[in-house]
Amino acid sequence: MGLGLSLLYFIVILGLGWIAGYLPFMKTIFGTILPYVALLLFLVGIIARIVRWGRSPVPFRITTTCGQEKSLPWIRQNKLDNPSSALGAFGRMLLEVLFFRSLFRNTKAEFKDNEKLVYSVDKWLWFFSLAFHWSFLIIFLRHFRFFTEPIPSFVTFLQNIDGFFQVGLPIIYITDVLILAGLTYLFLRRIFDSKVKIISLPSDYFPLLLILGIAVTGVLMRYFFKTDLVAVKEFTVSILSFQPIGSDLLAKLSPLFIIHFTFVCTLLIYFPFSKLVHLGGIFLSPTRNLANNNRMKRHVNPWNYDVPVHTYEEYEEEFRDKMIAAGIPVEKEE
Amino acid sequence: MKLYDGWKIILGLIVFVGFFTLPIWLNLSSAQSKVKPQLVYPKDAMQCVENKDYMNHYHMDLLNFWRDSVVRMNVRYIVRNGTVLTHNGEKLEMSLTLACLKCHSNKEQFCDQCHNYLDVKPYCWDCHVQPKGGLK
Amino acid sequence: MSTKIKPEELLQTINLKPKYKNWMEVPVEFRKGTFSYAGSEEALIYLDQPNPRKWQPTDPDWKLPENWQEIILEGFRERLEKFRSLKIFMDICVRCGACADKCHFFLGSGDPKNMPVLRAELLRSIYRREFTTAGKLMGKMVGARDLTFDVLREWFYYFYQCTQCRRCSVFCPYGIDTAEITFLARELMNLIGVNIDWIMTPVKNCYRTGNHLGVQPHGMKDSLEMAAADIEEITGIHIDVPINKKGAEILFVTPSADYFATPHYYTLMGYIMLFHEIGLDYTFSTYASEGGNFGSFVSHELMKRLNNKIYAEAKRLKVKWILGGECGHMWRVIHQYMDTMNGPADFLEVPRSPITGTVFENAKSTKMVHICEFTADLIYHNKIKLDPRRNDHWHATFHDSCNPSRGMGLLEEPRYIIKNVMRKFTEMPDNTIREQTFCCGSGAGIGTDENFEMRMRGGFPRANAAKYVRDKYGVNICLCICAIDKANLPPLFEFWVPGLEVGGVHEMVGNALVMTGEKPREVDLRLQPLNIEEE
Amino acid sequence: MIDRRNFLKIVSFGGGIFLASKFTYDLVSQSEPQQAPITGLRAKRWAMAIDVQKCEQTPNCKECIVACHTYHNVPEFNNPKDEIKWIWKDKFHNAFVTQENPFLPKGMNHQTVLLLCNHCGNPPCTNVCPTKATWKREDGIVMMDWHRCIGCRYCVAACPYGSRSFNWRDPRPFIKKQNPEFPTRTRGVVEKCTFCAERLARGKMPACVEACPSKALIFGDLDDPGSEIRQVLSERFSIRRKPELSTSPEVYYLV
Repeated sequence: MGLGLSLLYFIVILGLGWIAGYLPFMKTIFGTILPYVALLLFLVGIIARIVRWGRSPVPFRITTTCGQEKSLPWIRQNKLDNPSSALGAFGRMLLEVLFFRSLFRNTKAEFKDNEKLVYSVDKWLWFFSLAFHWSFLIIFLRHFRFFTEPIPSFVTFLQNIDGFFQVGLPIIYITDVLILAGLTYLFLRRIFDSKVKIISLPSDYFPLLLILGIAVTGVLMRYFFKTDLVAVKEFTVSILSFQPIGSDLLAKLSPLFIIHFTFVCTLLIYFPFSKLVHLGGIFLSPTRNLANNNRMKRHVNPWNYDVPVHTYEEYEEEFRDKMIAAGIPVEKEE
Repeated sequence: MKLYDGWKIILGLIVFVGFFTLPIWLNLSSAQSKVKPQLVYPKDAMQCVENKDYMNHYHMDLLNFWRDSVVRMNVRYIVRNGTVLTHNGEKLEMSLTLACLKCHSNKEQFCDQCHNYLDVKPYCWDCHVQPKGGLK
Repeated sequence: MSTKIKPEELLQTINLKPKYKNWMEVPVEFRKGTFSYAGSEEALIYLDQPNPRKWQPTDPDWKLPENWQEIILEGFRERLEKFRSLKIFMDICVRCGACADKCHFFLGSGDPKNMPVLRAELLRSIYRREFTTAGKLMGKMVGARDLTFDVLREWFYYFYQCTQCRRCSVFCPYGIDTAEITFLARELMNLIGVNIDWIMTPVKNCYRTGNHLGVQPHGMKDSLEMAAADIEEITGIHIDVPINKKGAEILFVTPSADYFATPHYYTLMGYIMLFHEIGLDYTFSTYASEGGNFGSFVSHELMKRLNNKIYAEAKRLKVKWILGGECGHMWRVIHQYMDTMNGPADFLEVPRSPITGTVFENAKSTKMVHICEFTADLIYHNKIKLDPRRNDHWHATFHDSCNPSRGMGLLEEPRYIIKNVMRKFTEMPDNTIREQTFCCGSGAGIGTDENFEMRMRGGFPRANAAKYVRDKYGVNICLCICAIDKANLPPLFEFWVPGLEVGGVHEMVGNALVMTGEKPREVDLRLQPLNIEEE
Repeated sequence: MIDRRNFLKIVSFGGGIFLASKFTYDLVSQSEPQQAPITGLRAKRWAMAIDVQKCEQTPNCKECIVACHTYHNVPEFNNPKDEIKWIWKDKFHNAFVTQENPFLPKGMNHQTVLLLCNHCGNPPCTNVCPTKATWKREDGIVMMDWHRCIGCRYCVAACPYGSRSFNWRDPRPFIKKQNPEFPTRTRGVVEKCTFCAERLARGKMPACVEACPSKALIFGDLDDPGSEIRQVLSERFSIRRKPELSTSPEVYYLV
């Protein structure tokens, strides 16, 4: 059910952007009001979501341990997968956020001869999702060349790295290739891997389509149907420095750019209300971001409350005779 | 309203918001954000080989095509309607330095205007010699 | 056994590439052999739990309270405010599917709803409907649905088909812990009296008599004395086992199955022999006679109520610190919950081995040490004499129990002991041990006879790995440090890997331990003749 | 004649990119560049003959080298390790290693000969190039496209004549007098003599040929029976460098 519905949503947004590219009235709205609405909803939405998480405590320290604990001094602790210090937990998080360490462990289970289960290394999901996420980040940072004047020096640096192979003119960015490959892989496995197909919801296909839409329109503009980049930059800088945007400037923006822009705004709006909040959630995951020092350091549950217990006195009361008969010491000999 | 692990979460949020609004702060803190490219077009020059709109969007494709045409196909001269274009009596080659720069002789006021504005650093000049500045 | 299904037939039914069906429209079917009976009225009344009544999951009417949906949703809301983990796990799953083929129940059943992601979606779909704007507005389009009786039936079936082993959590890029989700889902169901008897009756027993089996103090004493008598028969050494001894240095707490069940019982003998040999000043307790905690399979509250007695007894007996026996979920509770729930244990001292002088820094707050940490330390300091040849009739492999491996990280200590007390030891394949270990298939309170088929399915990946080392290396015993494993691996292996025995690590210690003044050993703790292989 | 199909053969690597840009070019541009003629001097098999005897008469003459290196912006590092050379001189016994014998006329072994790329009929360097940055043109010239060179130096290893030089350093500071009509190279690129392909296209003879005061260099089309080079080769004995390697060098030495 998921794919058709998300395709429909995607096409509606594509259509809106397309029409806006040709209708001056809509173009004005999409070019002047939409970005502010999107930016505001994005920031406020994410903050609200994270604050909502933050308002719930972490009552117990429930780290998932993936290696040897700290115990006797002569047993080697796995300090990253089973950290006992805040520093170790920080290292674990860093590897998790930057390199998707847990996903790197991924295996594939299959039946052999219809009777044996065998496990094989399966790093494709890790590779393509890492490629996708890193590319997305680098592409976002590269776009600072359209966002600010003067351009920060890291942008030039990133562009040089990204265009390292100097193939083509304009130089083909490695991240452009990787993000398309990554998204395609992530999308296709949702359709062809029966397990993943079953669990996929419209809200799984939609963001993939949306980001694919952004990437494809971007690639089209860079390599094929070129747009007036000076006008684009004047436009974005005007938005980001709260300067009015003239209709003559809007007129210079190509429909393809308006589609690209509409997709981006949609993504910003959609972000805080979807699974995409895993961006922030990963940092708060209590099985990963805590040290496994439970027996060393007391963890306090802020809502700890008293529960009815069966006290020793009540216990002895019930079994005293039998205990005395069996010669087990008791508190009250009667 | 109690926020558990408050300072860590707030710090994280500040970093996040700061990061995403960085362009805004950079633009607001710089007067240069209003500066736009000012191109100086050559006077008394011949008409360009393609129209202005095309050159604005696709000059890199044209140059790329020229490059492959000259180096790989050994086809050198710019032909329009079956005849080789000339400039001051000389046949015009498909060449950045021998054609484009004949008219657009001031790179700083022409090429660099947009290229710097958009952080485009073509590596043409690593080998091809600038008309005025000479070798870097 | 309630069902007579054969291993080959069972294998035929597993398809790891399930056909696509909209899972929300596939109703749950309570098939004999795949679910557990409902919690007894009596147990619920004794424990003062909600909605005690006679009912079974197969009944068309579960006799739920009128406003059961309200109760669950209110409970849900409350838990969202109490547990950040729940909020995060509900919000951030991207359904990447990395967890799908990591679950032993999925691998043994091919049922898509046994993929951890979909198990969590059972709860998540309700969460979206009730607690998110998108779910309220868009319903099914964003994977939201109403809490209906069918959904509840699904919850019951599948959340009692999760052993909280956390294997999926190891592979999840966000560390989403299905055990935590199952914890809270079971807690929600418990609010309206939906639970299973194999959990609720042991909880009742434990609350009343101090242990799950309902062993009363004199019965426990009989059992310990019987163990001592067996030891005397084998070694010629007479041992008086201390019980409820005030002022002892150490309180020893072990799962109650050790007192009676086999092969647990041999492990108990091992403990008693070891403690006697090193002259440990310790005591058993009849009140805190249970290390395990079936309360942790239903709710945080029951967990806390059962766990309370360990510290209370330690305080009453004025011991210095606590030593814990071989058990799985017991250690999850002790390691991750006890100090927070019932601490601080400031009346105890930081554990220090009276034999070696080692201070157990890693237990300096909770003050409870794992027997494997304790014994490994003894061996490392050469404080006990061992003759590993006495275990030559065994070729062992080691099964990491879920909780000590993924909820604690106790991996090397038992291996160190095993390698010192026996000569033949072979690991199972890498993807099935340590933090990637497979559950026995019956943890978290679902090891019931009526659930036999599902247990065999869930235990299949473990048995599959054990079969590999049995066939390839001639392994004939699988050692473990968990009472539930010791109870469930024997029928599992009988089903999948006939001939493979199950034992505890300290049973092997007992065999190898050279005791002062002992007579020459002719049999092991199982009274089987020794078969020492000369070099 | 290079038609579109042959052209596609040449650009196997990176062809897609080229086509993409060409696609946009065609899309918007009105011009028809692929129909433009190949201009200038044309041949089917360019070759050069070097009159060693004439050369020998002025042993210190370097006109050809200076002309070539100045025209092509070849840097001068004054350091044999980094040296870039398109055309250079070396001793006979170095140039014609296998044609040495103990009974050669006196002084022959110490005589210097002019060396350059042989533009082999069967060039080993072009086969090894992974990007087709160097290839053999239909007119016999072993051509280089520096835009595409990735500096792997396979060609340097493949050439048995040492005709290819690699830019270990940025050449620009070491160019004495720049010729703005010809590009320089950058660090990481291989270069060599191209028989002045760019001059031929403009109807001019190679720079070295033009600069030689004693007309010792004869350049022409071997496929043209009436050409000067054919004539001189039919009249005088000539040798080639390492012919036993079956590379068929197209530079002939008149001895």
